[in-house]
Amino acid sequence: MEEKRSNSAGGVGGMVLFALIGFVGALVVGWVIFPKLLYSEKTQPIRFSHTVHAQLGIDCEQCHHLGPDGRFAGLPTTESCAECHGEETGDNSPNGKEIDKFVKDYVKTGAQVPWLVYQYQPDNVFFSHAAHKGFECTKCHPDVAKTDTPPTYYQNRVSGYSKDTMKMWECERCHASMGTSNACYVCHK
Amino acid sequence: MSGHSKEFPITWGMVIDIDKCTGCGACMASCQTENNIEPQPEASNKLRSTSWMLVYELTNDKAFPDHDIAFLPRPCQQCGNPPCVSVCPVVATDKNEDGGIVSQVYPRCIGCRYCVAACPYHVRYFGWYDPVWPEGMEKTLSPLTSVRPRGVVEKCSFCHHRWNLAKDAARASGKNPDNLDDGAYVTACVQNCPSGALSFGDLKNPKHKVHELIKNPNAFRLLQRLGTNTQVYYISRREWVRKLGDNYLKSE
Amino acid sequence: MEKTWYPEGVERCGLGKFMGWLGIWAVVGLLGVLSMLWVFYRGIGVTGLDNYFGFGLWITFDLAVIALGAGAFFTGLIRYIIGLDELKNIINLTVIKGFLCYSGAMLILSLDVGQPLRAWFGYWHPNVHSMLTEVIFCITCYLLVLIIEYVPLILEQKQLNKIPFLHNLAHQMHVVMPLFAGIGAFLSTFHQGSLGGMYGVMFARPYAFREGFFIWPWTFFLFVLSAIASGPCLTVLICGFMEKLSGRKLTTYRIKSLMAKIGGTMLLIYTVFKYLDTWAWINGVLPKAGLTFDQMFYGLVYGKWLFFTEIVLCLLVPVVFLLTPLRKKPAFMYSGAFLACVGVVINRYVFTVQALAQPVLPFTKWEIYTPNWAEWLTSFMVIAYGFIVMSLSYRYLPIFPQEVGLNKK
Amino acid sequence: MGLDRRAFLGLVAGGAVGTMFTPIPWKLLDDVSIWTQNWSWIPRVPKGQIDYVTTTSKLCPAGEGLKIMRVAGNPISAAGNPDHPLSRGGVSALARSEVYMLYSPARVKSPMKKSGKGFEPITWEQAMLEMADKLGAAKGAVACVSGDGTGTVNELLSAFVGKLGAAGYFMMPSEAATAAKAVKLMGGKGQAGYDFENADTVLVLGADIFETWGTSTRNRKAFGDSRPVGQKPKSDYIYVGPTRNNTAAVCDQWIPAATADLGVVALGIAWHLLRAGATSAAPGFDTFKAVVNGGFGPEDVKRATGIAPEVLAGVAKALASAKAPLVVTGSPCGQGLGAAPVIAGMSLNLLLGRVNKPGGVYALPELATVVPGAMTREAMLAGDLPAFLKGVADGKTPAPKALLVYDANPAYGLPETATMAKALEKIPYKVSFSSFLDETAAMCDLVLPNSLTLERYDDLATPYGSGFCVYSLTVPYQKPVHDTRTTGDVILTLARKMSVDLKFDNFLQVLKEKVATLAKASGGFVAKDVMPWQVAAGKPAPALAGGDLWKALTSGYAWTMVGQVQATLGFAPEVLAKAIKAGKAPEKAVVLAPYAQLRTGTPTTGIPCQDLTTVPDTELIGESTFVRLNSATAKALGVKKGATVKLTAGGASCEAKVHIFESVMTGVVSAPLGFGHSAFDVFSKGKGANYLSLLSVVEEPGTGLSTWAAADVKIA
Repeated sequence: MEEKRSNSAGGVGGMVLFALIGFVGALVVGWVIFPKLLYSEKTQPIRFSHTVHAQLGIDCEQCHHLGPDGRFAGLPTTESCAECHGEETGDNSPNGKEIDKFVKDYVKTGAQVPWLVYQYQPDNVFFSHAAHKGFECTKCHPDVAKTDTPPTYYQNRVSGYSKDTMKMWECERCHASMGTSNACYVCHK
Repeated sequence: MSGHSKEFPITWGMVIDIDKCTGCGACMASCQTENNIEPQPEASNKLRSTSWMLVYELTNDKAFPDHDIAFLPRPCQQCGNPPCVSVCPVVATDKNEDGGIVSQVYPRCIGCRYCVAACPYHVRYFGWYDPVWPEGMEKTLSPLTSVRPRGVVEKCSFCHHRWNLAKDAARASGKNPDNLDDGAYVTACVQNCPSGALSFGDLKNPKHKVHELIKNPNAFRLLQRLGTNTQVYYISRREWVRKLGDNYLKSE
Repeated sequence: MEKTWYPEGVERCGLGKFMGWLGIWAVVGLLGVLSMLWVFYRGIGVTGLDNYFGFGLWITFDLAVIALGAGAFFTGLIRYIIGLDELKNIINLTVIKGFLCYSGAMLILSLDVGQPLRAWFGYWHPNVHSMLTEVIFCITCYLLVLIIEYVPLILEQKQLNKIPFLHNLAHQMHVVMPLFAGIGAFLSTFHQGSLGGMYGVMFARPYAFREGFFIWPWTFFLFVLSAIASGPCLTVLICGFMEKLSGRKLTTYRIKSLMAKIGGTMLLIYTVFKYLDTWAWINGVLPKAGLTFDQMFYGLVYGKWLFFTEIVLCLLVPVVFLLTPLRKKPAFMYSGAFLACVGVVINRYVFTVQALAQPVLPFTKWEIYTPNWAEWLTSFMVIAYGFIVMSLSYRYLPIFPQEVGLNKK
Repeated sequence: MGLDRRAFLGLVAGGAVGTMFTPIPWKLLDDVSIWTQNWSWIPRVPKGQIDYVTTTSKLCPAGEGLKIMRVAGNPISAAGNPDHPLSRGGVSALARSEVYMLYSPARVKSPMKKSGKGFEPITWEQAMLEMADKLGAAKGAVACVSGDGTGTVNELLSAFVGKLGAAGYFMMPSEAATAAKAVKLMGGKGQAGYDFENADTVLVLGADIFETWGTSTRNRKAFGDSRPVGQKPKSDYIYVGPTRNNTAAVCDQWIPAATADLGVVALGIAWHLLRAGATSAAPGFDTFKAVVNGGFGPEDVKRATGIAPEVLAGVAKALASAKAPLVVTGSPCGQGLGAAPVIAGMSLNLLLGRVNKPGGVYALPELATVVPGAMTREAMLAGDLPAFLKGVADGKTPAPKALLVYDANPAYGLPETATMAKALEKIPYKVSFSSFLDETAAMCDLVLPNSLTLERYDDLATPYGSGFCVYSLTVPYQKPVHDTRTTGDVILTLARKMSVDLKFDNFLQVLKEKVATLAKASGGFVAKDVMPWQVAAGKPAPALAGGDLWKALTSGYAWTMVGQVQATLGFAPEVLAKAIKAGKAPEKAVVLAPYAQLRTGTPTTGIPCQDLTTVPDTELIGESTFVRLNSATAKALGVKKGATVKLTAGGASCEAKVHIFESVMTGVVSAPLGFGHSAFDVFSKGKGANYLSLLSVVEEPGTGLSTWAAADVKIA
């Protein structure tokens, strides 16, 4: 034992040094590597360009609107997209190809596009868009209107949620500041 | 300790006319699908099956031909002073909302079942297993109630998601979501009861008919002497039925 | 080789025999582990619990084990705080017993909770009004205290103690032990009480409900008293059992007798309050709820015999056995201690199960609860775990300071 | 610089401490708990816009209009349609099942052909070819059993079978058939309709009007309306029957009487009414009076039924003094009652002058048929299936060469189940159109699954019990979940293949023609703001708006008509004299009095999985069903609560557990129907016993009708 000690980097001092290395190493792993490992990256099934549509003068509400019962219709259905994109264009530009992909894979098959929604709340949350009508959409949603390529979707490998899913404390903070009730059943179902 | 009742400006309540209940089970069947409770092959075993709404058969305990029966549908009584809320270690159940509905938040619940033990009405159910639907039937799940994993406690919520819907509808049509018309928000059991035995509304709103009904001399509540101060009222013209709503000493 | 690990100057049975003994318990433990894994995999549905009996054998087991494990904090309190130095000869045993009881209880609790991965919500989202929150706080903290108390014992193992660092650590830990004994006593008193409080606050369950003092129902105090009465009794029983098993004297009869006397004294105090409480329950709580004493009992499993066994056979009788000269006779001392322990188990059982079985709604009926294999096997697993750890501790750790002296040939 | 133990310890300790200052433990702790609310094996709920569409229940015999909630176009749940006169927002547990039953594990997922003991899936084309071949060979001896009492598909089936050469067209036994027979024997015409909405005193003889009898949901709505919550009831309901069943539980009075004595009780009441001066111009009154006075005096009735004279006098008084009394007769178990008790009950309506009056009984006209060669409902109801099958089993009647089974499960849902199964075995070629793999389908050579309510066009015309003519449509809102087809279409395709002319190309055309015929009928209107009972009570009927009746009907509204066929109803005293005798109550063993409830489904649906929850533990536990008897009966039999007993009758036996229930007459054992399936799925199969099998078919004297509503049983 005595011999070993003399071989080492100098007793307690070495221990402290290594402790420091361990400490810093852990910080690096925890703050830099871990977050990268925690999320998987996903891209949208169709590279939908909001800018193109916005430039055509299409209002957000034309596709994302409240239903008559005050419930949010969410994303447009394949059928409503097909009102404009019913047929393949044969256009060889990147946008044209993407449209043709959409027509071929979804319009022709009648399937709905499995869009990845950055903000979806879990099933146990009841979110009313009607109750939040007064706010700008971008208060909570990423401002996709200015994106040509939809942002990457980060999925938490453990919880399965989108990285952008609003956490409860964020909802609560705003409710508190607005004087709105934070009772459980205001949001949970 | 027994604590005290909070007051809420809106107090949703149910009035159940026992004399009109035929015990058919439409309320229970309505509840099961409204609230995404899985079909249970051993559902008649009441000790293990989940039924937020449960119809009890009451008898006057006399022999034929003096025997009489009545059916008592039992949703969560939404106590004003809930025995279950104060015991929850993690605030998974609470009574803190306008409307006075005792909430149960599944993602918070740790499944200790202390609330199950505390509730004398047996309205609280535990998820003994993960819920399973026959293949494809999950397509008929209601979007308005979340599916619970195993290991958490669940109970009748007065279909509070329907309240949220009604508030949304009121907002969409420019009405006041905090002053709903009578009938704008009713639970699934109330809606579907063919006999009209169940009424629902804001007990404090004079425009709602339950406001008057609870003042009926034949109205009573379950286990009132325990101080639970429930928001579910029962009505029966039969004295023996009313007497079964609580425990009484021989001298009383 | 293995012998060099024994504490200084003691004899132990052969290794083969010891391994055989451990093997038996390992089999029991293994069965328990398998059923535990099954419970984690499938859910609590595999038990005999149901919507009427959300609490059953597991909770009864936890409460009983925690009450009986109370010997640790109470003995520690008397030894370190009050300063009854004699108890140093048995304190180690009580610490290990306490550790086993609490860690075992935690194990069972993690099974009993429907969503064990969320158990930490008790800290992060606590409901300060819930007695259970207090229990969660205190039990986990107290388990830490017990670990801190147990660690120096391990470090005192002959071979480990040769390492200067560990030797010093053990020494330092011993120095601060009174502090931990104090913290332990505080925590333990509180959660013993809160466990009782858990039942006492159920105001819609007349079987369990009790009026009380400030925020604490009477059951709070009764549970504390019954725990500190039965805890020392179990220590005595364990010590006696170990002596019987090993054929060696581990402490003097005087120490055991002292422990039994402490237990008996507490039992007497408990008895007085329990009788007062029962009287108040029969004449206060029950009539207020519109119920009678007779309505609290049903059939054989929920019969009055349980009630009388608990409050006569397991209170009055052991008080006499433990506090009169009868205690001098081992038969009386041990049977007194045993009855006291049985009494506390019955008490925890009826508060857990009978309180739930008793139909409060007039149109419901008594339901019977039968624990099934999943609950039994996991409970036995904890017992097996206790036997194994206790056996190892006895074999390799210097638990009993008097052992060497008492067994000189 | 080597990594010795100390350094290693330092590294680990530093790392551990450092980790505590990173998100790793805390984020993972949080994410793991979030994971527990997001387990991949727990189904997600659907997302999308919610909307509501309307249709009509075909699974539930009460015929409720339904309001279907959909999410993103997919049906989610069924509720009552407030605009439909047979629902008014109410729904039975069975009708509530319409959506999830789409995914019932018991569904037949494609056409199937018998292969050995099991089935093998085949294509529709193969199935059609085979069937055309087999039916072609069976020409002249093709029989059909239908369980759909209200659908126009019966017209297609009967015309098809008729043109192939019918060996018989039979409806599954129902209250409707019994009532039709009674009306016929009384010289009347049309379907008896009961105007509960306008009645103020209702005497119910046996009929479980709030469960299985007729338009039970509508009946309950009417009952509920006459009893505003918290107020004095505006109606008086009296129930006569062997048990205080769900109907009797809410009635103001229950008069215990054995099922076999219902006719005696009716005539006993008639005696009191006659004494009080009741009279009638209806044919046969004098003879009727003589029959009643001759054998149904208070003492006779008391001797036969045990009912005290003052009880019946009280009932007679209540009826006579009421503004709008109504007498309803039916079987406590929804089937098997003779026509004579119905005639006896109807004669009370005659005595009280309640025929074709608001709040009374209407003789409702049948809606015109549209398929050439189709049978009328009256003609279909005349068939006596149990008698026919019994004849086949005994070899007295030649077995048909082929049998088509539509919406029916005769292998389970008939009395003397063993005999009926034997008869079915004798039929060489059987085809079932069942949506579910029921007991009968399991015996068939070919199963051609019908699409379910939400997957098909269909219709509902005046279910028995309705107080008015009513017609509503079933509209598909879901692509067939499995490879199923609407049977109406299948029959039309088959007919074309076999060169049988049925005029139509597809079933939708048939329905459109039916609706077009209705649009032409006078007096009909779409029930929206004005309901038919209001019209009966005097409110003017609105005109049939616009003429686009199809559109109104596909929007969930019902076409209704208040009217009656002109035919004089007589007392049929000679039938009563033969069939009803107030003898001395024989010293019987014990009488089995079954009861049925919608929550256990119908023989064709099995127990809907979610409705199993509504079954109490005093009816079913594990694999045992309970029979109910009162403590006096139990004592006499020496059986105890919870004991397992064997019920034996007519050569068959069933097991049961004993439930002591004091609201059963002494000497009666009450048993639930709807259990004891040997087919369907885990929610039905093997649950309890089918007590129908204990009931023997007996021919009713004077009417010749098969009856089986009660049977003597041995219990041990």
